Amino acid sequence: MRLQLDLVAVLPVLAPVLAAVLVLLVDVAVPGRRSPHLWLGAAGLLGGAAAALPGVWQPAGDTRQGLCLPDGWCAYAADDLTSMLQLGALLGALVVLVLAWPEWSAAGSGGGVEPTGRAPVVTALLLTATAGVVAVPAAGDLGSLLVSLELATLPTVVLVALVRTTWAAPRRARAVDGAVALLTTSLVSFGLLALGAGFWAAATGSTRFAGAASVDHPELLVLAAVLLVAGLAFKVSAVPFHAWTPITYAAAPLPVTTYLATVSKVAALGGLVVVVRALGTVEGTTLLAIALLAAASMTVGNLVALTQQDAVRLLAWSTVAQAGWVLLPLATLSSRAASAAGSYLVVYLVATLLAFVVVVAVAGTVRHGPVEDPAGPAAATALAAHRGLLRARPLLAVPLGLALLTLAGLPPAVAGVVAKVVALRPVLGDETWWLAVVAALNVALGIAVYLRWLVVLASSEGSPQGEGPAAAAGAGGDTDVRTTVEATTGPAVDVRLWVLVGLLTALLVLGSIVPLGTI
Amino acid sequence: MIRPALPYLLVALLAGLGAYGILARRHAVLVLIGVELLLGAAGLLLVTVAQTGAGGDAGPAVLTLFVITIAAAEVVVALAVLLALYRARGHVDLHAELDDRPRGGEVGDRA
Amino acid sequence: MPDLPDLDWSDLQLPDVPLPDLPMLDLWGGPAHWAILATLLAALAGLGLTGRSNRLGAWVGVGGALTAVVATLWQLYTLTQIRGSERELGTIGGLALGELEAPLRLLVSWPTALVAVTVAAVALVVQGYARWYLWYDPRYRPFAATVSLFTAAMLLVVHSDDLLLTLVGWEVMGWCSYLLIGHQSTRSAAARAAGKALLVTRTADIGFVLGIVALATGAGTTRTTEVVAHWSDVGASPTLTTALCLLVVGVAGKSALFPFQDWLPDAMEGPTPASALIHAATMVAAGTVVLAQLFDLLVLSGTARTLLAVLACVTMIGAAVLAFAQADLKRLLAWSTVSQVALMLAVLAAATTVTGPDAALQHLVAHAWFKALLFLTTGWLGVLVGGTAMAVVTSGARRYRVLRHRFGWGLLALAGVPPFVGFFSKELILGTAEAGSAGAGGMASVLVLASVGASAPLTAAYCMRAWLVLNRPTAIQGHAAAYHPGPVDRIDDFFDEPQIVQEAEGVERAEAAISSSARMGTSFLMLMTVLGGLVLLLPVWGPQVHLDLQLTLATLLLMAVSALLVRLAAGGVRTRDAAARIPAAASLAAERGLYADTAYRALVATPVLALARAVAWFDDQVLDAWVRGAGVGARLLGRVGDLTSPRRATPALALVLAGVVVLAGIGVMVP
Amino acid sequence: MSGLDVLFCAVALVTAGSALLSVTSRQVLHAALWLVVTLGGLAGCYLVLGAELVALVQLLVYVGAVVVLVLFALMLTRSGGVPVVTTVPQRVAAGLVGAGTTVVLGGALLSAFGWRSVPVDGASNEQVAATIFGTDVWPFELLSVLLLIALVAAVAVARAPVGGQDDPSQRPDTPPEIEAVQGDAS
Amino acid sequence: MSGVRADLLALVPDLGAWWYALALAPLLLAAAMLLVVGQWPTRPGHRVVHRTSLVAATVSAIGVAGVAVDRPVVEMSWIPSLGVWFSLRPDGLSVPLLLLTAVVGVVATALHLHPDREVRTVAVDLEDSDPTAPIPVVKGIDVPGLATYHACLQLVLLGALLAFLAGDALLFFVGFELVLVPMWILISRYGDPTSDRDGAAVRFLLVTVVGSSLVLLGILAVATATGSTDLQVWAAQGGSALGRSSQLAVAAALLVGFALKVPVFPLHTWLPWVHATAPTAGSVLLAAVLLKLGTYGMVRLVVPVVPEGFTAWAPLLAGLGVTGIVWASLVCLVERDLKRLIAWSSIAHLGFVVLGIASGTQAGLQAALFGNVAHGLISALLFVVVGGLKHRWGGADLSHGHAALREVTPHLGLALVVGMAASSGLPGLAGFWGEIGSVLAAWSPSPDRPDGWFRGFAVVAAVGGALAVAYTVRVLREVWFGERLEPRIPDAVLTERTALRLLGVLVLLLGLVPTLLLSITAPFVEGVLVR
Repeated sequence: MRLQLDLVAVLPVLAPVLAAVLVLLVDVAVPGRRSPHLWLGAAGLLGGAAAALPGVWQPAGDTRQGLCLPDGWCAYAADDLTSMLQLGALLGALVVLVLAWPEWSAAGSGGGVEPTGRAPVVTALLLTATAGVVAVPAAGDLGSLLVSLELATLPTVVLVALVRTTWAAPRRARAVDGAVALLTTSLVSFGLLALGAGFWAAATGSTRFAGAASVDHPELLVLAAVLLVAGLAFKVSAVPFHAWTPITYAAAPLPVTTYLATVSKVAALGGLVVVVRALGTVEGTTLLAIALLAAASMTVGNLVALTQQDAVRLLAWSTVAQAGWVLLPLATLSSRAASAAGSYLVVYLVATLLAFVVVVAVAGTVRHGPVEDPAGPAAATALAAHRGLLRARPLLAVPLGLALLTLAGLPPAVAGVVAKVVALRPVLGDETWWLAVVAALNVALGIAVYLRWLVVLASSEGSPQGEGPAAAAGAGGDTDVRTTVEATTGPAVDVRLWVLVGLLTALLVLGSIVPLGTI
Repeated sequence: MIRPALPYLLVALLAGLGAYGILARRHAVLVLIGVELLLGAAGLLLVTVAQTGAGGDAGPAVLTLFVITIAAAEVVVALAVLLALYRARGHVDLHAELDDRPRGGEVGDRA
Repeated sequence: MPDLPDLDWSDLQLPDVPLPDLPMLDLWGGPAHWAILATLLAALAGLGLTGRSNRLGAWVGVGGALTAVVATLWQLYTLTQIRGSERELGTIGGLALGELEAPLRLLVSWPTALVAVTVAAVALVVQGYARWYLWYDPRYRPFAATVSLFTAAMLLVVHSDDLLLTLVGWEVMGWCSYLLIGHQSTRSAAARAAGKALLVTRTADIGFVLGIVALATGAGTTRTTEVVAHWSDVGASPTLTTALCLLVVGVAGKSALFPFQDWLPDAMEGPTPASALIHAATMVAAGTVVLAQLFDLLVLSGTARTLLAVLACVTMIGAAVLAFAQADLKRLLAWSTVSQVALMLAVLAAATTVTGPDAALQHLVAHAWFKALLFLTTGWLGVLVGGTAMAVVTSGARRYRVLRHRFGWGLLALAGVPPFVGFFSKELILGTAEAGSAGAGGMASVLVLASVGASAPLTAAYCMRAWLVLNRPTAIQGHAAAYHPGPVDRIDDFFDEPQIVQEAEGVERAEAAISSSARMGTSFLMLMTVLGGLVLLLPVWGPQVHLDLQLTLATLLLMAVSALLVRLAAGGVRTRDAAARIPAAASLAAERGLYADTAYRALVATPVLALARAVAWFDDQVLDAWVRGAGVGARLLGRVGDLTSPRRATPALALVLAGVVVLAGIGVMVP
Repeated sequence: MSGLDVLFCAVALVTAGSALLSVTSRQVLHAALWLVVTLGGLAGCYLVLGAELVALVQLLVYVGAVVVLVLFALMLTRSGGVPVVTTVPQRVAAGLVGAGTTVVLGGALLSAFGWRSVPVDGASNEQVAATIFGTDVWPFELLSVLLLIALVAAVAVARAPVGGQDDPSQRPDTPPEIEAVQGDAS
Repeated sequence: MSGVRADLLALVPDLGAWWYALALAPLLLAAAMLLVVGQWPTRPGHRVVHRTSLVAATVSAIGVAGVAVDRPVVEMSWIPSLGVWFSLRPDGLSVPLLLLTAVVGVVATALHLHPDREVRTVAVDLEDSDPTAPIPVVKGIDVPGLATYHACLQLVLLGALLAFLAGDALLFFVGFELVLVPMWILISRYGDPTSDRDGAAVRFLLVTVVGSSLVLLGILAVATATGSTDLQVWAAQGGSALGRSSQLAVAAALLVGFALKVPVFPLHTWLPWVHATAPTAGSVLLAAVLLKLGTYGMVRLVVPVVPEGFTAWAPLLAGLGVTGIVWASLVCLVERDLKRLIAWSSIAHLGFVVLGIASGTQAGLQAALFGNVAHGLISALLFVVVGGLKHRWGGADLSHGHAALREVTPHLGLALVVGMAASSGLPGLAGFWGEIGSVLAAWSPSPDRPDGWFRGFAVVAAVGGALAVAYTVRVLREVWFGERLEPRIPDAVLTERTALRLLGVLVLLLGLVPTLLLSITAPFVEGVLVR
């Protein structure tokens, strides 16, 4: 059996991997440098994105294949949906890289090199994780899926823990806590995934996804699917596999949180899409599990998000809720459902990235205030820090508002509306009314969630809404006001952030005028 | 000839014990042991399938090898993180609180 | 009883007069259009265009009414030129209501044309009179506009050949009466009376609306003639009976039949011209017109007829009795209106297909003349003596001689004394009722006959009483100072703005204070109380009534006796008021309409308000509580979720594993 | 029951027993050692099932590498500073979940495959090798990247100043951090 | 007559699809401009802002009129992957509502926004009031955020026009939702500060969103079944693509969704609060335009699309409708806040509309469509009056002592009388035809409806009509009648007078010549119900 290598097709994965290896090599060769690694990383991600780009426009049904056997099976196959996901992941990772740039290229305490040689390591971690993410949706067999998924997960655990040494010690310790939360969940989930793979093999007698048209043991296949979904669902933060999400999001550095909230999801969804497509070829299987996960995720996520007082935590729970939306179409196990979920994810990706970029920007302005914040690290990302943002910094507030409206699915952010439409359509085609009604109620609930934030954005400063989010920072009630006041006159936002905000906003606006619909 | 039911039973048992181990232990390393049991169960399942039901396909067997290797990689990172945890907190207790969010406090504004 | 010659009504009728051949003008629309539109446009223009000029407002109002009079007269003429004496007209075109035809057409026949003339003429007189009466009123213009609108609405009802159009006119009249009664809106009594009038009539209109709806939908059209044709084909049916009973209820409301009677006396809070308009020719009589239009159906339903007869008879007698006991001349007239309108409706209940409904319309026309006269004269007197309470108007007709004939003729007509118009119409009614009770009229006719017979002496009694009071010789006036007429403003010219104020001194000057047009109007009405009889004798009316001269004589005798009794009772009373003999408690109860108002409150207003409060409470505390609760509940759940979401690794893992077990279990169990 | 069955039962009993002990033992070190036995037993199972290569890798990687790592970790963390035993309710709950897992998985497997005997016809070692380096070269290469990055990551994390008790700044002799704020873009 | 009409119509230039540009572009441009302008360091004066907005609305109204006459059709592929077309296709159903939106838009933008005023907490004491005290200003003045306010008005209009024009279900939905955010801003930022405006705004948004997501469900279910989102296709198929149970479910989702918007009892509790809180122009738009989206949706998306499902739910819908009539009218008898009272009366009127729709006959549908437009005009009129009064009084509480309107502000008083009369169904004004038509239709519903029930509903509706007169009498007696002259308040200013005249004339015109409107809607209704 001769394997047909086709490295060009695999380039979206290879480019970041090569960049990662180069980064490590450059570090060995020229230790102590910081920026070159980041530039290399950016180049690798861009290269991957460029390689994935042609796949987006290939006609439906075509795939870019690599590593194929003569019998037609390929270990790597990327159709248009997969390519879109890959492109999203790579560009998302690039955004994260830009977001993390100042931090990762900064000197350690005392002005010297970080003791760990942090810049190359984190860059390499980011690149390999992204490579894993990119590889997942193209996986053609269980082995590729398991390995690439682990490749996408393990580096992120470490990324959470590897924070700047200039941070306060308790804050760094918290980052480790966050890493532990993610680690334990990912370990257990991998166990489930492995079990699922075993059941899959037991049910179909094969480890490949294609060609499972008939199975001897459909109930085993369902079990396998449940286990695989469970193993993947932790990554997409679906209830009940979501518990790590708020802990880790709040603990990790913001760029890493951004990565977890966006790029990581692509891996999870990619895996789900692979599984669902493989299941879809099998007659007469349904997956109630996904429907339950979707319903539980959006309900729990929205309800809890309703009470959050911190932007990052709110986004964490909103991620949980959005996971439900991503899963929603998959409950019908059709290939249309897969593209629906993919399309939703892309919109979610852009909106969440934009929201995080703005949160980072706002936190940056708060951070530079001369007042040392006794309220603790939460103050910079507290919702209260966004009070009056619409007046103070409309150019940040409007994009953020647009992102939130997209997540909520309210016009003028038509992109969000269309995404919701896309996600709901398969469910209604299937006439799963209970799920549809739960989803519909969650639209409203979701809007309530994002509305709280919008209210804070739009509220005028010093308005007597004392009992609102202003009290978020607990003891630091007075400080809030001060820091917010600083924000109005605070330092300028980094040009890189402006570029990101501009680009992502343009994407959302474009998506609202000419919505993509399904991929 | 062999009855695959036997290894399958062992798979179920190991998985159950693994789940129990994960949930019943506080020490992080012991939780890791539970995970290893879970992975062992998966491996056994794959091997059993490879030897009794795959019709000579080497896929499941190879997958076992991959699982074992991934597990190794995981353990490496896991132990490193646990060490970091130990250095940071002085314990590897998974019952310790990982989250510092405030308890109680203001309920958000109206819905 | 001596044997008297048999006499049919047709024997009395005037011979056909050859009319000159006038050129038929080819105008846009028909005269009915012109009459209705002129008044309607006068109303709109009066509100919108006249600015601050009362004179312009008066021009517009009077002009509208005048156009209507001319148009309706012209309509009479055109009817003579048309074979079949009916004329159909379209209006705004049919409503596109799908299955339901709503052509919105008008139909003119002789009786309706005559009623229309009467309405227009009374309206014209009222417009002219109002210009004088409300000379200093800052809101004369809205008043005139409202009167115009009122006229338009009544003309619409009269001409309508469509149930929807009838309803339009019907409801508009209700609203106009509200505005007219509440004209002096700074007075809370006026506000209350206005609201009461509207509410009571509108409540009864529920029945009217539903009756119309039932009739129209059953026939698939709202066109009255077709509705009548359809239901006549169907014959008596429960639906028809229900619909007609509902209609009767609605009519009872507008016509102030029992139990809706109490709004009408209160409506005296309105300015006198408004009272004259409402009571004489328009609103209260509208029910008669409508039921006459639907007469062919009414005779089909014994239940509805009986209902109508009972309500009308109770009202007829009761109102006549109450009228006798009123301590205010205007209220006396109001109750007399209630009684007389009941009379009109009663005859509809008593009539059969043989006699036809025309007697009711004839009485309507007759009543319009003399009641308008009485009201306007009373208003005039009220202006002169500063009130209309019996004690105040005592000797009014003596002191102001110009009023004497007006009052006298009006009261005589009201009492039905020959040769006044009231006599003819009352005889017609008696004849119709008798024909009914002798023929196919059944119980209803008998009841009506008895009641009409009983009401005649009662009417004579209160007329006598009023006359005695009004005509009391001034010589026996004990304390003239109390009744000394105050300064009366003098109005020189109808076409003037109200700027010249001259004090009138002495009775003659005071009499002259009325404007010439108002005076002319009342004179015209006075004339009509006599000549009106001729109108009733026109050969265009169609009642085939047999006149029982014995009955006529008996009635007249009874009337004379009751008048005599009243005269006797009045003797010895200083104000010559026979009602003073009535015990104080009874008199008070009568003045208050037998406490009907209290009953309305207790039986309708209070329960409805209590229900409203309960509903408001329920809405806020129960329905809305669910919504509020949803918000609070969501936040509470979120709070709970936040507090219970794991902070530690183990519970997080427990969630994962338990979740998988549950999902896997479901996956395995549910295929 | 064939001989293989009996043999498998024996090995399986050892494996299951040691697994039970490894999750119930109150001594951390004992638990780790029981894990060694379990993993070894698993390797035995693989052998009985005829998968020699897998069994060997299991022994090498797991018993050889993983367990050693675990033991090192245990030594470095000195018993972890935590009580091993959790509360009874938690253990009961854990037992329920474990039992549930066993029942669901076992039930599904048994109902699917029944109690019949089948021939052992696994792939030969050559086939496995060919698959690893031929067909499955893609995951294999990815795996290599994974191992590489796991090593780099582990070293980085192990060396990172993680704050908390480990942090020099927490000791009384060092001055407090100046820029004591949370991390994000600057 | 028809010749004159044809000649007049021939004068209208045939701009085709450019009419849409004229109708929609001014709103969009003005909204964008005003939003940007609001952030400039040197803001333009309030007159500039107000006039820009007014001109945009007027030009748009002209465009809408052109659309109504020409009825050009625009079809562009919008979201190809979902088969969604950007199709604008006005017909007999939407044209009246488009015109209504245009007129109300002009009125709403013409009205002045007033700054938050000090709350008059205690009842006015006659003893202290000084007749010579200056009358509070009601002319337009510079209010912070005026540009944003007008921008929101434009966006609301834009969304409503889009929804009414849409020939595609999803486009309708987008328009339907587009109005929410600007409306939310209008209420929460410019609403009555004494009435928890944030809460009201959030309640409005959430309730509407719950409804609209249910609507979305229904739309998507039909879309997947028919494979199209084209409303014409849907109407043509008439539900043949869906089974009975699906029709039931779809109809239920859509009806509940739209019932929340309309609102139909018992989903109405949000409306009074929101109305009482919203600024005058917001109330006007809400009552005259936004609520219409609900009824429009029922007629557009339910009646022709899932006829079987609608038939099944119609009795319940009608029952709730008439319950709403009586319920709301009863509350009006005891409601103390005038603005809330008007809002309640809206619920009652929309009950008639719903009853008409539910009757399933052409008469009912015609009456409902008529009532819909009539209510739009009447409620706009009433809210202009009451909004102005609330501003002048410093609150809309009826129990405070107010000068009799008839004495001190004859213009406002007359407008109130006309509005209340129309609202209580006085013939000759617009409200009558819709109500009587609904009762007529309910008495003889379509043959597949239980006519016993519907007759009962007709009776209840008729009783509700009488209750409407009762609360009208109450309002007029408390506000219009009376002899109090203090505290003096200024009469309607020019913008208000113009707006009131415009609306009043339209109310009168529709009342006198209902065929104007009925003839526009008739072809559509026949198309829907004759099959």
